[in-house]
Amino acid sequence: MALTRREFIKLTGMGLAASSLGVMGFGASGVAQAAAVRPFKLTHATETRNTCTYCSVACGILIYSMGDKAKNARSNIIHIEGDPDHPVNRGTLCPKGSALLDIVHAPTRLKAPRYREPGGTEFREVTWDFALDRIARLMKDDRDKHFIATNAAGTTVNRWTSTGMLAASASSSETAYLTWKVARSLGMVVFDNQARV
Amino acid sequence: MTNTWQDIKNANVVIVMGGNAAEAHPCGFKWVIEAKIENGAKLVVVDPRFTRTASVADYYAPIRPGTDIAFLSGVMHYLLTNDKIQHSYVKNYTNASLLVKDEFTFTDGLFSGFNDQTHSYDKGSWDYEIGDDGFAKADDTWQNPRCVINLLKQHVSRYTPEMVSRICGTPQDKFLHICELIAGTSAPDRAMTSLFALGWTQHTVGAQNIRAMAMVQLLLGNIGVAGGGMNALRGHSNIQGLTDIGLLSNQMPGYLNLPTDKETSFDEYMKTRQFKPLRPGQTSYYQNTKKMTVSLMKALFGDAATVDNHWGYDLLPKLDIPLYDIIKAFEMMNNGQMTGYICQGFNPLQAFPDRGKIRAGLSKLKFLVTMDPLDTETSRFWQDFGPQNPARSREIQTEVFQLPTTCFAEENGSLVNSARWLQWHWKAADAPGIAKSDLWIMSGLFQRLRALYQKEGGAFPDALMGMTWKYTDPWEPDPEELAKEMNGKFLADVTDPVTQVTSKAGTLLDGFGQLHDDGSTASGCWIFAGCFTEKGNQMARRDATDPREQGIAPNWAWAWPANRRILYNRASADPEGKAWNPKKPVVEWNGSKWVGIDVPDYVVTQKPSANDGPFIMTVEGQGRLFARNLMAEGPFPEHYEPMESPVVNVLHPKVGPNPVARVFDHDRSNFGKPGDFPYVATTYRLTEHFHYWTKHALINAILQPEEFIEIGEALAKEKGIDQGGWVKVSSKRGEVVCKAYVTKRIKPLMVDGKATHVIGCPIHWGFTGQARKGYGANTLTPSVGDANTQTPEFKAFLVNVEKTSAPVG
Amino acid sequence: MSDMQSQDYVRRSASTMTPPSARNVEDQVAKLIDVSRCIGCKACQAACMEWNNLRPEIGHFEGSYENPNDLGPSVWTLMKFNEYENEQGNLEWLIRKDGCMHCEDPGCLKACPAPGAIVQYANGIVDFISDKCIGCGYCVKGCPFNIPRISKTDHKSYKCTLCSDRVTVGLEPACVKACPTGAIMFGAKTDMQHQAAERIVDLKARGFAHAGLYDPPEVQGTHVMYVLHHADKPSLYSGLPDKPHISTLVQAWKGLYKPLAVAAVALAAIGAFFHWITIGPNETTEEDEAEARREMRETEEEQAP
Amino acid sequence: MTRPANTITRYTTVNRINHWINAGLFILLLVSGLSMFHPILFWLSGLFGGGQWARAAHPWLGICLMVSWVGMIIQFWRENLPNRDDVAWSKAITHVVRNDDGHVPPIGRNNPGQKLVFWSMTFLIPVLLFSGLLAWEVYFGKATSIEVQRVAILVHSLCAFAAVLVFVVHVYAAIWISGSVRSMTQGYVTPGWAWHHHRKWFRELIAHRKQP
Repeated sequence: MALTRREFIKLTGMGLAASSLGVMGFGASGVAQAAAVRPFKLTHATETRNTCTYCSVACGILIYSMGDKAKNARSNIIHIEGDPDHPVNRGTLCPKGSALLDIVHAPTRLKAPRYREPGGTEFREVTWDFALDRIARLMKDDRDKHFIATNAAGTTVNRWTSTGMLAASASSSETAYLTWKVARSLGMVVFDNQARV
Repeated sequence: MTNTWQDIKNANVVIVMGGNAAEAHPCGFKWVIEAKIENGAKLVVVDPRFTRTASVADYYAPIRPGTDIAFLSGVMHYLLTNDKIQHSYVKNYTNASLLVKDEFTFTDGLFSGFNDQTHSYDKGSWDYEIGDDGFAKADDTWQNPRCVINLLKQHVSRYTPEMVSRICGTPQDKFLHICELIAGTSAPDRAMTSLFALGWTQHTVGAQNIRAMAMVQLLLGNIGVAGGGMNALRGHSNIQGLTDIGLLSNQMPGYLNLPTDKETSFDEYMKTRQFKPLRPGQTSYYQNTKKMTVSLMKALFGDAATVDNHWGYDLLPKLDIPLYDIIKAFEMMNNGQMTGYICQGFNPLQAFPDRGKIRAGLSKLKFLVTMDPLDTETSRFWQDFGPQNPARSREIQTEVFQLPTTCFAEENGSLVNSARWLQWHWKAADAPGIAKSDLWIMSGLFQRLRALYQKEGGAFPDALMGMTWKYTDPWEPDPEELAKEMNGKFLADVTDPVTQVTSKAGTLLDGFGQLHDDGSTASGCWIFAGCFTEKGNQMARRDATDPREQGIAPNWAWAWPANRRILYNRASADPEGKAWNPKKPVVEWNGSKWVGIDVPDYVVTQKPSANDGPFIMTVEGQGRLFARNLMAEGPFPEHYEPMESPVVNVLHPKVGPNPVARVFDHDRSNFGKPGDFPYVATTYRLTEHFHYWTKHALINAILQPEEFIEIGEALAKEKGIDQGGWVKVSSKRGEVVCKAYVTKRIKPLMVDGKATHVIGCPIHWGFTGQARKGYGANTLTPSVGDANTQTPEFKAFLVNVEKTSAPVG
Repeated sequence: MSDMQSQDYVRRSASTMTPPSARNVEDQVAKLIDVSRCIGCKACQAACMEWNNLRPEIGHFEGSYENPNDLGPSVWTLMKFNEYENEQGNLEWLIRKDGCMHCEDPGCLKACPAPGAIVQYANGIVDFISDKCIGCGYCVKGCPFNIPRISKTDHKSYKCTLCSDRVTVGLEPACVKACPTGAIMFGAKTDMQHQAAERIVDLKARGFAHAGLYDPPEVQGTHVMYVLHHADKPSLYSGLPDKPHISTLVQAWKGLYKPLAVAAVALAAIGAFFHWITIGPNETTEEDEAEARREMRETEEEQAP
Repeated sequence: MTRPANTITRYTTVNRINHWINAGLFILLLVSGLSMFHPILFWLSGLFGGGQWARAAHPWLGICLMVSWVGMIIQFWRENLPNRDDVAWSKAITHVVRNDDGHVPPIGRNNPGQKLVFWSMTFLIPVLLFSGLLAWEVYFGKATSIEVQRVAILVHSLCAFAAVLVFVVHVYAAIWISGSVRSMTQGYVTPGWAWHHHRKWFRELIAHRKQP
């Protein structure tokens, strides 16, 4: 669900002639003038509410994407700025937040699973099935070998200490909860997240 | 954070110590500026460096890294000797009056009960005198020398301004000026807010740093009030959420603990948790622990959790040691005790201390899985990147999987910010290539493992098979379904005994007050109960209305617990229920109930005369100046030197660093001596970057392109180091070659009569991404953590520095 | 995209005609930069690059937080840092956002030889119309603040546009919106002056006796103004000019000299023309030829042996 | 080249080629320079394909002119050295302009007016080149301070103005003194022309004339 509540931005772009923007210093000739300078790039962009991915101030952001989500169009994020309604950031963003567009489109964004075999010097692209099948196999083999069902005193402890996990504290709570369920269902105790740092 | 970001504007004094709010949290810091402009607030910054926060401060004082407890104990000494405490608050809302056992002592740097073989305490004596009625004894007149307040006075009496200056290197006049500014907020209608972050946590005494300031705030009556509080600014966007949901070695959702080997049965487990009040008439909310725990077990295991199997108690793993934290994990890896490691959005090769040890540990794994939107250093630890990552690929036998995930803009879900707000966000575009969500990947692994166990059998599949997984799409559950599961629901028709309203099975819970311990409710994270109710997704609320513009905005998103924005807000009113600060009340007693702009952190109809303390989660109902047995180092904070320190501990030379810090043998031999490494170093973030992510973002790479250290002019001159020239910084664990920023912002500190130089090491550069290649400051840092939390000591260690030339390669 | 349609220009470079100005009562806008609130976070720089799609090269660390190291064709704003030890011996870290000041009397526009390449809108924004820019660099010489930079790729001059594309549709510039501490504000110039006055009262109360507004009259004021703690010494802020003015050399060159020179050349040409029609050509006559022949003959005879 | 008998070579082929290269470059510089000099002349940049082209071409043309002018100096410096006759001729300047040549004393190969043109250009062209280089944004934009560039650009425009005046005088003189243009196009003058305008030169020529 993409909220497009803040439609005034679009309205100002589309129906500018009818609006009263004189306060900002331009009359109706603004459109012509803007066209001469540089077209306002968000006029028909789709707006989506989101939260900045970086720090825990959790600034509200508005993501603008090209395309109206029609069947034949693939959305592409073209601009991100602060959500002026958000009570904490009130539209502002820090240098990281202001540059979110560049992390979304970072050239080092990963696009396909990759695998490096023992002693290998390069990654190679693999299918998801290969990667997940192989990881599940490695996990199960290790778990079956090293799982501790009871301790020396005979107490049931059901823990697995030979494979561990670090969870992502920039993932959503829903992801975190599901991750917790998966890790603990296997008895995993070597389990932490960035809160440890 | 106990308060909200916007609430900072209500402060009269803002103290930033143990953090660098302007640089790490610029958009939150706007409320500090707002406090200055709208409330005439004074901003005080105490930091080893003159930071960008200091650049807008009204008063700045330098401090040697790792000596905050000495500083804050000195502040407490000042407040107590100059009688600058909020008397009524301290008397009524803290445990100042309670009597401590006679056996409790403190001598030569150690509290009673120290065992120097195990480097730990028998904490038996760290408690109150308990009367025959089972309650702690008290002396409201504070005449009894065993009163907490008197023991505290005695404990901090050593921290005179002279001593503070000797230890911290802070000039006495600056220290005293700051004491005066702080003391001004002991007036009932004035408040100070403490903004801190990793500058306090990343020490071997991290938790005690924070405790020291919390005690200052209690003495001043600044907890629970508008513009006050202890505000941990925190790190990642959902670091609060992951803490809340318990993605930590010993945690379960909602701050419930994973059982230990000693808790052999469910009853045993509950016995140590349903805390009975230690003072008459107290709420001690953790009495409800069983309701929370059973509801969690029902959410996790559904029908597999029954009364008969003690709600599936044995389906949970038990811990034999307090923590399998990350330092421990890498110790185990290096000892060949680990096979596999999964790094989901986490880059330990950059983020964890003693990089060489991290690389060696990863090299000993059979397999490593990384799940990340970005090409992380960890996923390429095995690849040769020159001096910045001198790996010998062919000798490393680790199988590595690099799994591409979606990022924030490509998924729905909620994040919990440091003010405990749960905020929902929406997907804006598809992920690049065939990258997948973490939900899809984790579900895929789960389903595959289930299938393998179904087919082949294997070690204890019960928990795996019993884990609830009733999602519309079991291969990629919908975030809303998961949010509802965390919120919780009724599993049976339940009639409320008071209102007589019956809730049908399947109805979503309105709050944790509806939890039951008979298996009729399920809640995956009890503190989140109320976030997604029958009224809809409360986390998606967008009403920014802010009554009296006091920074509460109660209808924006949803805050845990119970949409409460200021924790302990009962303490914002005096014992009679009137606001300490009539201009900025939070909740007040109106004669029949507690009302105000926030959800009361109290039983709404509890009369002030009931004498139920405002800190309803504690057994005393009071804020603790004396921490009983809850801290590893002792009930009072004490100054211990960092593990690597340039000086002896002048208070007790025999007990230098934290006596109960956990140190692995290999790591101990990797600590440097001041003779070889004479300078104090500290690590930190710069505002232009977020950890190790933004070097992948072109704009941020442009804004801070290259690794450097900050060094004072005096030391630079002594060492012949040029502005912008190359230097080699070395510790016992490794070396970094980078540029030097020779600055006036770091000055030598006079510590115990000796000039002590501080070197600042920003942490952001590695060998992947857009910015220039760097060695990473964690090459230098020691592998040792806080004794309570095992948070690594990144903020104070020893290095040497020399002029050099550009690295080759 | 004919910008000549606009009736909102009040100044236009290298134009001898007065621009249309039917709408001459537009509110003047201004950006107010309160350096006492600025934490030097560079959010403005990031937002500027993001909004305007500018990505300069990744540079090096050069002994300061200033990155990139200078303004450039794709660096329209830049935080400048100065570590200053005041009279009391206390350190002040003076951080200033540098960029186009949008002078009321713009030196760049005065110097520009390309008609319409630099314009000033009625709201005060000074904008470069790149399409008309010829890349001569005269604006660089004309600017009292050393702001415009010429691109090595397309040889056009660039600087802050005050996000005229955003302002046109009623939005504040990108840097203003981003600024986390509200150190950058935007609105009607008079409102910004009032805002500044309030800030100056606060700063004076905090011990900055010389706090003041930087709105230099030498260029008839600017549409980017600063609140400075040390308004008596603007140059402390990484070389903000104490008294910025369009260089007298530029004034001389672009002022009286040009019409005088053109007139002089024209006069010379006209003078020549009238010489022609009054005195006429100086022609060689048959008599001259005869004289020449005579002399040649005589010489031949003399030389004959 | 075919030409009438009994004519006198005033400018050799090399002289003429060099001159016209100069003239061409100077005109191109003049046009492109003027287009940037005053808005009412900006339309001249259209002759170069627009302002960008005019701006880009101007400094390169300037360098070419300098090279070309060096050729002029090598060829003509000697005959443009001042001498005693110049004083007398200059004193009679009012007669010169009124075509009252009877009262103008005889002069050698070049009269002081021509010498003035030569030496003015010899001075102005290098100054224009140097000041132009300082203001050449593409290559030297960062080489000097903006203040130096401001001085340079003022000096450049002053010199350009002077050069234009010299150019106007030179062109008009060529038109005014009939036969001059031919001397620079076809290279020869009639003996009468030489006798009339440069009598001393004429006499020198016939004095050293070889027997046919």
